[in-house]
Amino acid sequence: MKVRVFVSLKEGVLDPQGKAVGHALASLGFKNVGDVRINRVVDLDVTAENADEARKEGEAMAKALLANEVIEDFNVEVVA
Amino acid sequence: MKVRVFVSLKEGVLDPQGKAVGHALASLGFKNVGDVRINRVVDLDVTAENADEARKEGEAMAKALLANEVIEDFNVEVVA
Amino acid sequence: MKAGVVVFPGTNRERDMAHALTLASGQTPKMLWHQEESVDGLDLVIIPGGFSFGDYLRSGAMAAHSPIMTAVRRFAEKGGYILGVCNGFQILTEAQLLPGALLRNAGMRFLSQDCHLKVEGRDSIYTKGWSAGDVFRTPMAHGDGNYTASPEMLDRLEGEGRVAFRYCREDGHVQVDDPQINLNGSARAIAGVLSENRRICGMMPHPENLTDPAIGGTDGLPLFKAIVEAFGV
Amino acid sequence: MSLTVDGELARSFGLTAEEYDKVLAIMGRTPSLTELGIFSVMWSEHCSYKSSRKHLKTLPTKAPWVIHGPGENAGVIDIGDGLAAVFKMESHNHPSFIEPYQGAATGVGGIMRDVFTMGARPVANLNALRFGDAEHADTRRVVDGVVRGIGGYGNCMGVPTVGGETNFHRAYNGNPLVNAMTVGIAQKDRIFLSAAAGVGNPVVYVGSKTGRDGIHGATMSSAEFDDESSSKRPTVQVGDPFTEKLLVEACLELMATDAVISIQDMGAAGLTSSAVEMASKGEVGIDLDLDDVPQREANMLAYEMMLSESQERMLMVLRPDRTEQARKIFEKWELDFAVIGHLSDTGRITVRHKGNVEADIPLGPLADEAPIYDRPALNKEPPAYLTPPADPVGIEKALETLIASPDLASRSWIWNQYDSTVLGQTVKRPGAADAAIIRVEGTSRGLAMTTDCTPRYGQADPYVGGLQAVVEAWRNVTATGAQPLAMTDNLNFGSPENPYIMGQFVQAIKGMGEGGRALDFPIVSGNVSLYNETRSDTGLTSAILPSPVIGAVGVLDDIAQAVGLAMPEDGELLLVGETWGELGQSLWLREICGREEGAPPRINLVAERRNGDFVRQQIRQGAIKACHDVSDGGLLVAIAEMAMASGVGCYLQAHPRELSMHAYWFGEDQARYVIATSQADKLMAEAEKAGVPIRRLGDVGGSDLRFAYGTRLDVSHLKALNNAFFSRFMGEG
Ligand SMILES: Nc1ncnc2c1ncn2[C@@H]1O[C@H](COP(=O)(O)OP(=O)(O)O)[C@@H](O)[C@H]1O
Ligand SMILES: [Mg+2]
Repeated sequence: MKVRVFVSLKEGVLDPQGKAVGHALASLGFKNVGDVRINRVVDLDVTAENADEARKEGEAMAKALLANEVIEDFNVEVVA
Repeated sequence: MKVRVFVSLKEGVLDPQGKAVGHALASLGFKNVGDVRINRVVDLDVTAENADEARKEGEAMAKALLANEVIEDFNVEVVA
Repeated sequence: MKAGVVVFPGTNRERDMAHALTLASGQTPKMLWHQEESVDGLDLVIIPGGFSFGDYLRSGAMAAHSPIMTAVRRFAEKGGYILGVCNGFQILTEAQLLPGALLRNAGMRFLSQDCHLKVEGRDSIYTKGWSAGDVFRTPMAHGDGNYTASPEMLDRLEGEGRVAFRYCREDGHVQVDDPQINLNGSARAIAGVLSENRRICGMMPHPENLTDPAIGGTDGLPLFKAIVEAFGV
Repeated sequence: MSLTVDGELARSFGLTAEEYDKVLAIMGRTPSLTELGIFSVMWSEHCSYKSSRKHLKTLPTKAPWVIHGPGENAGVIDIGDGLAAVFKMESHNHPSFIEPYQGAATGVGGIMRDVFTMGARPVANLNALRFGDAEHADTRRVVDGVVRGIGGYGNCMGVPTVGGETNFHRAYNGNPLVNAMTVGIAQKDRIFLSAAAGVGNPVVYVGSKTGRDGIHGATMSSAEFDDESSSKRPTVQVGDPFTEKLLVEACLELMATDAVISIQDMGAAGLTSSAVEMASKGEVGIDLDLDDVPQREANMLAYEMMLSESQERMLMVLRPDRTEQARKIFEKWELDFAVIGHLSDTGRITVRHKGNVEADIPLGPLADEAPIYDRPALNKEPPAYLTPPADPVGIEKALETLIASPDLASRSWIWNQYDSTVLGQTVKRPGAADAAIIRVEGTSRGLAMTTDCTPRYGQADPYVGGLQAVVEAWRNVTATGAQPLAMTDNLNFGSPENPYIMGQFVQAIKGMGEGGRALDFPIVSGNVSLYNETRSDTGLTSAILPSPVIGAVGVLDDIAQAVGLAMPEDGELLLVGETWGELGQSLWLREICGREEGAPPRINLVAERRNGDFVRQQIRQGAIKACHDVSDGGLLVAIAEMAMASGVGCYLQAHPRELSMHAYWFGEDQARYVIATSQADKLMAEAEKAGVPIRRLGDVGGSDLRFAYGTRLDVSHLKALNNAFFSRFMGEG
């Protein structure tokens, strides 16, 4: 099964990459852009009996490694 | 409007990060994990008249900066 | 003093660290491979710089979950002394042995240059080679050194005297919003922090690379001298 | 793939009709697709040196301290204490234009593999970069990616990047140069070579898995850039420095045992060239079974596996009784390890895949009958000596303009992105001295290293271009107090099929050879990069400036003797060497007058050697506190650079009457050094004894440059001008 773990910086944590990209976009002439945030998506092939189990596995992996809960939130989706 | 640009490595392009994370997950005891790919999501606030325009802006930004089309594919979604 | 230097796949400043310790103590530290399951019997565990596991995903993340870190955590719980430099600092925060996290440098570029640090932390073996307020020069070399923590945590660190080092100008002036001084954009210009019991220290710059008179100077040596003094040779 | 192998396909693989006929004759039948692939990469310019070999043979490559000259993965020289320095330079020009980050990164990865393949631990990286016009729209993208890529790979590997050079010129628009050099240290009796031996011995593959990366990279790098290169884009390879770090540690651990008989990195043309080279050098046959090759992707064809340029891989021949021990080492480092074949006595390379023989080629003819060309070479008449124009701006303004210009601006923006201190042995970091210096760990010895080339001189006169690159590299090593020992090179030129470009190539090599012989300075390794041209929409091609880049290595017995640019607080400045005021092809002429004209400065090898030997000897005796060779921008720029490096100023006497003021201060006469000393009288006397021209420049001290003409320039003002270019150019700060 395909599991997608979506990791984003917690609200309130400054995103230096997003900020730099926002700057760069503005200087390229994209004037309609406000806030930019850069997040990470981890796509995993997981062998599991069913979607529920796959999600659980994804959550465990997110907690164990894929996200740093001090600064990041995550969200797990079973895609297929 | 919220525009989400999803950037992933082209098929066949080595993903060193995904490879290392796959290894690490296996050694943490996640035995059911196969291929791992790490992708990037850029979330943007875009001022636009309508969804179509926002998508176009997102596509232009992806081409200009957010994705490296030599090795990456991208996909733009208007989220809200 | 019995010191051990942890080596992960991708660690690359272990020799530099060993060299500095040897210069300060006359003894070579033990190298600890990341798969070892015990660090018992050591006075001090050092996690040196480098790119453990390529620093892929997040700097230090994968190393923080290596087998040896279970032992290091146990060591910490028993009151052990741990120093993490650069990648070592990142690993200690990822392992939550130190508060906060290290984000990408504000300028988005790798920074390799000399910087100046103001010594602030009180009562730690890592800072007592200097007097509070002293300034010393040290190289830095990192891409993710932008320290962040919640405002409450930052206040707490300040209040408890747990900010070990701050980026400053040569004359000691600290200016958080000046990218020429606070080079990587760290919150409150923090370059190093201490644990609650002051036995764990993490810092981004590399004092170990300025300990040899033949290699640019000995500005970083007091850190190592003080450590050695604390434990005896 | 249902491609029909015929002359047309061969042409699309880069083989000419005659070359394809030769293939048919060797095979006695139509080759298979895999066989055609093997011939095409082995006979590519990149692997066969078909246009350059004849001329490379004329280079001086021997000296008592040379252990291995050209022909191995890297050159090896004796540096004393039972140790050897192992070094080479290599280009990644084309990939760095297509994808600057990955192109530069994999270039650095590739050259490090060449060095640790020989059993050396890489201890320093350098690079030589040429970018397009700073005003050109695309240059910023290339600079940004290349610098990040070099840092990204080297920093992660933990190998300090300690030096290099960077120039901008419109001739590199669309065709930047990224030349990377690595220096390693090995025990001199533990050098590993690539010649295979021992029929029946296992052929072992280690490192990363094979994917469909960069197929036909070797032929592509020998093809002119054109609009079609965009369709070739997915062939860009992604570097994995973490895996390479594991690979270097695993290889060095293995090499400490006696398991390795021969070893070869998989660089350009991957498995094909490594297997063919190992077997042909050892005069044995080689049987490969591709089913056992670690693969990253499903359903790869034999053709694809043989031509893949996936990075971070090595091929080795091991002692059979040590194979399990070796496997354990690679397992410890979590790297793939697979026996993929064995050596045979057939003299052929045989490739099996899924039970079929996909290739079966006699190695002798594959190597011996490789095409070799004596391409027609024509020379342009070198330009006449310049009649110097009048000074339109005055020397103060000219100095300000020059040090702020792209080619002379401070490169700290670049080197601050490279870890230059890791390993803890860096004595002179980037910008501190004319050559970088690292300590040889565990000794008091130092290695001095530099890369040099002045392409604008070569454009005017390719012979002088080749010669001057050699003497400048020699001078830069000398200016630290080190003894220059040997060179590596990277010859970047346009298409050898253009007789004028072939002429540039031949002349440059002639100049390099001349310089190397006169200075006892052999060339022990190198790389050739041809077809550096861009074709515009209108079909016109334009070539880069001829760029024979030299990398040099020297030795210092005691690092405590090393000197750099920074002047002490007081003392005197002296100029060693003679000044005629040569403004032809000078930066002054280009930046102040907007002209690129005239003959480049003359080179007198006797003076070079005499002046250099004198300076080195005086440094070693402790008589010189700071030293800088005079090159781009001339005397006043050299002095300003010393002042900026130290924050200390000086008083400068007037120019000699027989020269015009600007010719004296900005002429680029060769064989000169500015030195700071507190023993001026003694030095003057000794120079006279040695027949070395020397003159007093002025007194060190203060915080500005004070001219005898009454004007002054503040050093901090100069520094600000010097530092402004890169951040402005990159739109930062
Ligand atoms: N310009 C040159 N000057 C001297 N030696 C050269 C030059 N070009 C190539 N060589 C030598 O030819 C050999 C093959 O080089 P190359 O094909 O670049 O090696 P690799 O297969 O490692 O890429 C090496 O020993 C190299 O040092
Ligand atoms: Mg090689």
